[in-house]
Amino acid sequence: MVGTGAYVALSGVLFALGMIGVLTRRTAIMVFLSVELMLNAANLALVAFARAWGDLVGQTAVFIVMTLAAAEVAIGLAIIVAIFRKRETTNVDDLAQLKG
Amino acid sequence: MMHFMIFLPLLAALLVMVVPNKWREEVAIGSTLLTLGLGLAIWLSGGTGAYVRDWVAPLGITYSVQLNGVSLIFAVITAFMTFIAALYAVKRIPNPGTMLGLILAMETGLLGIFASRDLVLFYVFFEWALIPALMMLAIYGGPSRMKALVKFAAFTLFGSLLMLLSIIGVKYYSGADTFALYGFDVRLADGTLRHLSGLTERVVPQPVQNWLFLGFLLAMAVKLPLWPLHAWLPDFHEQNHPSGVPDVMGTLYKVGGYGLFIFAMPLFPNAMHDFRPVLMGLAAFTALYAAWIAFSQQNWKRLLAYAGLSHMGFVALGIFSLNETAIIGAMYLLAFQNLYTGALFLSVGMLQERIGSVDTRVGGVMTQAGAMGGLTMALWFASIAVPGLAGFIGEFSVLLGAYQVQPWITAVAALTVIAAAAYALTAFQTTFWQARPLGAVATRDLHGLEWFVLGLPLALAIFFGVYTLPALNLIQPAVQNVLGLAARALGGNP
Amino acid sequence: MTYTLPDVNFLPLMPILFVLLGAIVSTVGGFNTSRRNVTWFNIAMLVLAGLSMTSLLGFGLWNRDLSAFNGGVRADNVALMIGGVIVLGSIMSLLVSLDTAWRARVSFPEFDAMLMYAITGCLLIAFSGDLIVMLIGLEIMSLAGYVLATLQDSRRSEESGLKYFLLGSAGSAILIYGIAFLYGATGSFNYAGIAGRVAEVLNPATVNAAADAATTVALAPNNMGILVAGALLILAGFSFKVALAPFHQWTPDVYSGAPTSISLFLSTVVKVAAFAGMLRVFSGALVDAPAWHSVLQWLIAATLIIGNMAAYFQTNFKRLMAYSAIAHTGFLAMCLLAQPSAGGPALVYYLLTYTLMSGVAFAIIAALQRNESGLSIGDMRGLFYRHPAYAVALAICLASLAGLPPFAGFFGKYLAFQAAFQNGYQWLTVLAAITSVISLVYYLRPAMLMFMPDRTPAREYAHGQRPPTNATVLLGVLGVILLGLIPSLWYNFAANPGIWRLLAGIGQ
Amino acid sequence: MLVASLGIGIIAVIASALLGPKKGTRAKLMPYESGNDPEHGGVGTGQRFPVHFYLVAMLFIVFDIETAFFYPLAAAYQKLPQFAFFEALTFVILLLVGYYYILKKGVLEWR
Amino acid sequence: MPDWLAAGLITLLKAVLVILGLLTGFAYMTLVERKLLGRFQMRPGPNRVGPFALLQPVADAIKSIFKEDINVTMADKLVYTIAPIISVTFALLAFGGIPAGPAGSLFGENPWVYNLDAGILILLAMTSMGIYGIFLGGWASGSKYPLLGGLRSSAQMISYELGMGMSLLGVLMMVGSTRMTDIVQYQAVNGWFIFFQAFAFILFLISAFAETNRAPFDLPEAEQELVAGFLTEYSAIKWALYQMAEYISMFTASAFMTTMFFGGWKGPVFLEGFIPGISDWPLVWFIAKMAFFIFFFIWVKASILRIRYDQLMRFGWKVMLPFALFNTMLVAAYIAFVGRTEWKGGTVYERFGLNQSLGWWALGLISLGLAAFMIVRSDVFRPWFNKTAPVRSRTPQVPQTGRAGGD
Repeated sequence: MVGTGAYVALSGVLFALGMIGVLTRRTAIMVFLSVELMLNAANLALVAFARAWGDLVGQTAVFIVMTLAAAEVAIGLAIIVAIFRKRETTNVDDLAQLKG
Repeated sequence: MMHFMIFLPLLAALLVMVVPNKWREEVAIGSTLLTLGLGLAIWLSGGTGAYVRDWVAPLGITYSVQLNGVSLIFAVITAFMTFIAALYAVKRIPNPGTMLGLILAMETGLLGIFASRDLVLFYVFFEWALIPALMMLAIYGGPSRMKALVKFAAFTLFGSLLMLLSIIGVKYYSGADTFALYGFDVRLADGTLRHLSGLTERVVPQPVQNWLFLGFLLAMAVKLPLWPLHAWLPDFHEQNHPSGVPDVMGTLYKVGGYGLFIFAMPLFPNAMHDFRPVLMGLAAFTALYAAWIAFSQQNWKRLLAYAGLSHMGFVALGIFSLNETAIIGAMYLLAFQNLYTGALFLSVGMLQERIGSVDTRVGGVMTQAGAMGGLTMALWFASIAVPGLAGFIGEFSVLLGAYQVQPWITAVAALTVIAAAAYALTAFQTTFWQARPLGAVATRDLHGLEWFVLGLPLALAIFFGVYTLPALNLIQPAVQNVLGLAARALGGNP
Repeated sequence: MTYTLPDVNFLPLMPILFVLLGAIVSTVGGFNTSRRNVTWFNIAMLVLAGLSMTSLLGFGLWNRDLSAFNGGVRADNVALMIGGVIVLGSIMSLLVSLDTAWRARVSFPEFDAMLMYAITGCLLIAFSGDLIVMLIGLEIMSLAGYVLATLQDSRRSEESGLKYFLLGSAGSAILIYGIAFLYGATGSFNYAGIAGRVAEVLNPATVNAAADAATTVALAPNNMGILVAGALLILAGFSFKVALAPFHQWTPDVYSGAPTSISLFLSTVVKVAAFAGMLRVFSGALVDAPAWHSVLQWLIAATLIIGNMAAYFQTNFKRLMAYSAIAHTGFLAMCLLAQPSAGGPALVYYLLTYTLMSGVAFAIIAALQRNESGLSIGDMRGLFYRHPAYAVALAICLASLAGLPPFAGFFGKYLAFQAAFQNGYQWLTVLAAITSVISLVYYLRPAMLMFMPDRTPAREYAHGQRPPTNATVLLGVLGVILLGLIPSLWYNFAANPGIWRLLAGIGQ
Repeated sequence: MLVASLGIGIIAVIASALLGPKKGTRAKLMPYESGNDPEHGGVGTGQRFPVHFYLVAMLFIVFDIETAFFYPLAAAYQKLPQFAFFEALTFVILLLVGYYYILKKGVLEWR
Repeated sequence: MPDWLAAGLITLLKAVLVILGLLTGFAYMTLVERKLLGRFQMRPGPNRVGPFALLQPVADAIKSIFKEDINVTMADKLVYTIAPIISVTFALLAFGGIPAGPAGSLFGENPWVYNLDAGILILLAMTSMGIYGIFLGGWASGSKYPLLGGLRSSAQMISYELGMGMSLLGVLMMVGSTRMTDIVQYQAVNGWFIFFQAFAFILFLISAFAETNRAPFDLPEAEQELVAGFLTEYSAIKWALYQMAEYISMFTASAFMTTMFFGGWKGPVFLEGFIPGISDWPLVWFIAKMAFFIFFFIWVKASILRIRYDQLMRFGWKVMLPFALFNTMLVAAYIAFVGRTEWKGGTVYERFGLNQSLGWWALGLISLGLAAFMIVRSDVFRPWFNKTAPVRSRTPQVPQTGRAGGD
């Protein structure tokens, strides 16, 4: 049986990858996918910890997180599509209407 | 009666905003007069006792006010000068509704500053008075007022926010129950009396006390003002409305000396004692430096600003010397310089009304407006401490007291008296005497109200220059009391 | 295994249910009636929710400290007070939207629906007794917020929506990961449970062997590390939500890009709710967890400097308000550094005043702007002579934002400073004081410009003054003045230390 | 299973790739557009299609998650007390609110 | 040889067996279909290659392998190649989870490749993975018709997946497990679900047709509108793979329906009277039932016309989904109230003293009635999906200049 540490480490790697993706990728879709990756890393960690503590609460939490992810997908795609149909790009750098 | 005196002007201000235009003047003048009357009544009754109420109980913030001693004098003189200023504003400014309202609103702030015996309350009034001053500048100011305005506000807030921190610190480190200066008893629900200790009953330990004092000092030094925090002053006065009305209020707003006296001295005695030489040096330098700068000014308002700054140097010198005589003198000076400095600002206003500029080099006004020249001259004499006028008493006793503490610094400061004579007389001479430039418009002399506006302060200046007793009766015990508190604190923390 | 029902009790949820009802009605009924009716109905629902949180009505929740669903939902006084602030801000934004939404081309029932859903989420955060509930509330709020920011069919708002969405979702991802770690470290999602376990983790001597000793031991070596990591991750996630530097980049773009009545909502209600979450988690669950204080103080310092500096250079008033929102985040977060009994009341008080102040400011922008890009500061010159009432109101609110007494903003700042000062963060308070001098300057510039007479023709929308907006402004200004003169009105409710002890989970 | 079934597909493809003839002409390799030359070039370049498909996708995501919530409930349903039914009912009612909305919005209309 | 390796090898062996079986099945099913269609349409059908055209499939296979495999220039080569593989892979994978007989009935081994306690979920997941194959294929062809075809079919499949998933919920509630063997056992004890869940079965049947892109829902290959849908650019073996996937998923669907509603591998128990143990013969019953359903598929293809796409979608969203949901809640309510109502001292079950199944008959009747209603009075809800309802315009009315705030 693999130890909790291994799972957590794996989830950490996934999370780091997602973070890097968010920071470096320039396409809205890719950033968004990275976010999803982070969410799933969180799910993995939750399940691992739930097993370590031997209770089910963590797994129900995973369910909820999955739902949240789905909702985010729905809304995020809507926004991205809306923008894409206005201007043929989803590149974050091209969104320069609002100057910081 | 006291609360009425404090808040009457604010009510009047709100009233002025609502009543129809033609009554505004009457309302304003009446209320200022009433305030002054109240002040005098309190003076005759020898001051009021302390009045304490909870304001924000959980935080130990109280509404505790008292008008006696020094505070009373300041309050009365503030009321008086506000009255004068309002008079002149009514005469000079077309449709003065807003200006009057602001003056009144500011008067409340000032009276509150002098009356409050609670640090947070003091802070509140202190900031409250700032807002009308800013508004006056914004609405009636000159072309480059925004710069002056931002400068003024930034300096003030910079000081006062640090003061806020040290206020928080004083209560926190001294462990007092309230922010009130003097403790008081509250009747609990079960009827028993419980004593809530005030700040003066605790002592802030060193070295924290030094830091807190510095925070407090910053705010006060801005408001004194003390070099190098005086930069806002000349611009403020220069950009204000040419009729010196807002300047009068600004002069009254220079409460730094008072704040140091009433709060810093009892709360931070060790710190003040430690910093005494530095501060005295700074004060003396301020006085001399201001006088020197004033010498080279060609704008009456800047000139007066620097003159006032130089006076403040004296005041600071007196306070920092921690010597009874000097402090009494400082308070005396601080109180009465309002009279003649304010009056001088007003006279500048009249001058500007007549010749359309505040330049110090229009010659020969004297030839056509003799009375105005004379009164201005007299006021100048008061300002440069000619014996027999109020200014002399203050400056002399400051020097006298300070000399016993720091002879050399005092000697340097003493030079200011000469410098003052120099700048004052030069400016006066180039304006009023000398040859009248050809083709200049004829200048009317004083008439009616203006006599009153310049004459009354002068009269008072002369009166208190000759017969100081009534003022001293109020000042001396207060000073002794404060010094006593300071001494106890010193004793409590050797 | 046996299935035991949680203690089901919908009474503590009553305010939330009111709001939810409004949301559903505006979702479904939007097809049958006009948007105006829907909005009025929602306002009524919000008022009901607000009343139900007081003790005025018979069924009021005040002082009853109810909890339900195994402590998942807790209607203690803290929740009620913050909920009151949320409801107030929401009412303000709805009123303003009545006037300005049709100009912003967002005047359809979905607007109300989304707003109400967002409010539901906000309240859920405030009422949460449990990380999961908090998370759900947060997500409902954020998702609805993304939609709101994108609702207007314009490039500006879509862009702001996308930025908000990308950064916001990244923030929630981090937050969720942090929650996972917290669960891993403490084995509980409940605030009280976490607080208790944190104590055990800190001094393992008190670990009772009976309670799943095996797992505790299994996790013991990295327990502390996981705990700290979780706390910091959650901190980062929340920093996204409340816009603490360096996670604040989305804020100015979103607030200035979204329609103004929505910026009002986002910058007040949403921020309040996020702070409620922070209060619950950091002052409640993690109150004696290590390491996050020291990180938070640096975040605050950065926020204060960046927010105020950036605001100083703005030329558009709406954008200035956005940056000032960041700056105020810094001041607000100072309260979290203190002990709950000191910081909590300060935070609650400051949140209320902040909502009122910036609510009024945004309301006036919304009323007077020509288009959704807001007012440029130059255009405000001489406003006093065109819209005197608005000018005075705005001046009062700006003075209050700058922290000038006798307005409420001063006491808010004072309390925040005191809270941080008394917990040994003097340097931070000094920094805050200096930065708030800067803030004074940039608040002062528009405030004073309004009173300077000028001859140029008006550049703002002429017909801005409408009854609902006036009501909002009046409400805000009265609140600011009253709370400034008599802080006890609101502060005394919060000052009772008992409720904060409960917050810290000790009362459980 | 996975191995085997993957194997089949791959083997088949490779086999035909090896064995099948390779005689490509331009016309033959051109995408079929009823004989016309294609207007736009290849994958991902400006292939626009009705937004309606996005809507269906989103609806599917949401509703499918709802279904996913139903499965554990269903599996455990008989062991649960009667209260579970009301829980499910609340859930379904909320679901129907959304359903009603999209229905009235005409998302389900195809033209 | 360590037994984990043995187990692994055996599993692999079984997998290969199943796959080979499926492939042959697919090959000969094409033949059967063509012959049947021929019969349906009164023509001989294939009869050239070998006796009864038995070698026809072989010929087809060889042809499709040796045929030129065209890679369209504008296609995304990798995805274009992978898509059919994905499609066929998951089609095959899905089948492996279905139990073809009681444990250990296959020469001492279990007649299934894997048997998870989330079996149904896995199976649904696998079948929906097929969508990827189709959509990617359509997208990667870099051409209009395939793209639209792919979109259409994926939209269709996901739409009907909801109905499919929800129609099963009733069964799950009654069984209380998602493991297929459990379900079969339960039916063995309590009777087939077709009796209790006729309504659900009909819903599921329709969804299954849509899922497998069979007539009347074979929109993806609607020649009239879309050439050949996502298959337009495909040829040779890749095309064959897609066909394979389609037919195999048809097998799967049949097997699934068998398992869920028709008692799986168990034969009807009353036959025990004639031949003892007949109802436990492994595979036989299973294959028989499957064969029936496959015939049903072909039958429908031969007899029912293809429906319009908008009708299809509307039907899926406006009829299937609500009905499935309704059915679910019906079962839930039944269990919650009837099952637990006190009646003459004790719940209904206890009152009848027998196993729960007797509690189901009432539900079965209701469900049957619903099914009958759905078929007979179909005109009641035909308008829901057969004509377009007026759509409310989305954008709000922006008032002209200056007017006070309207909506």
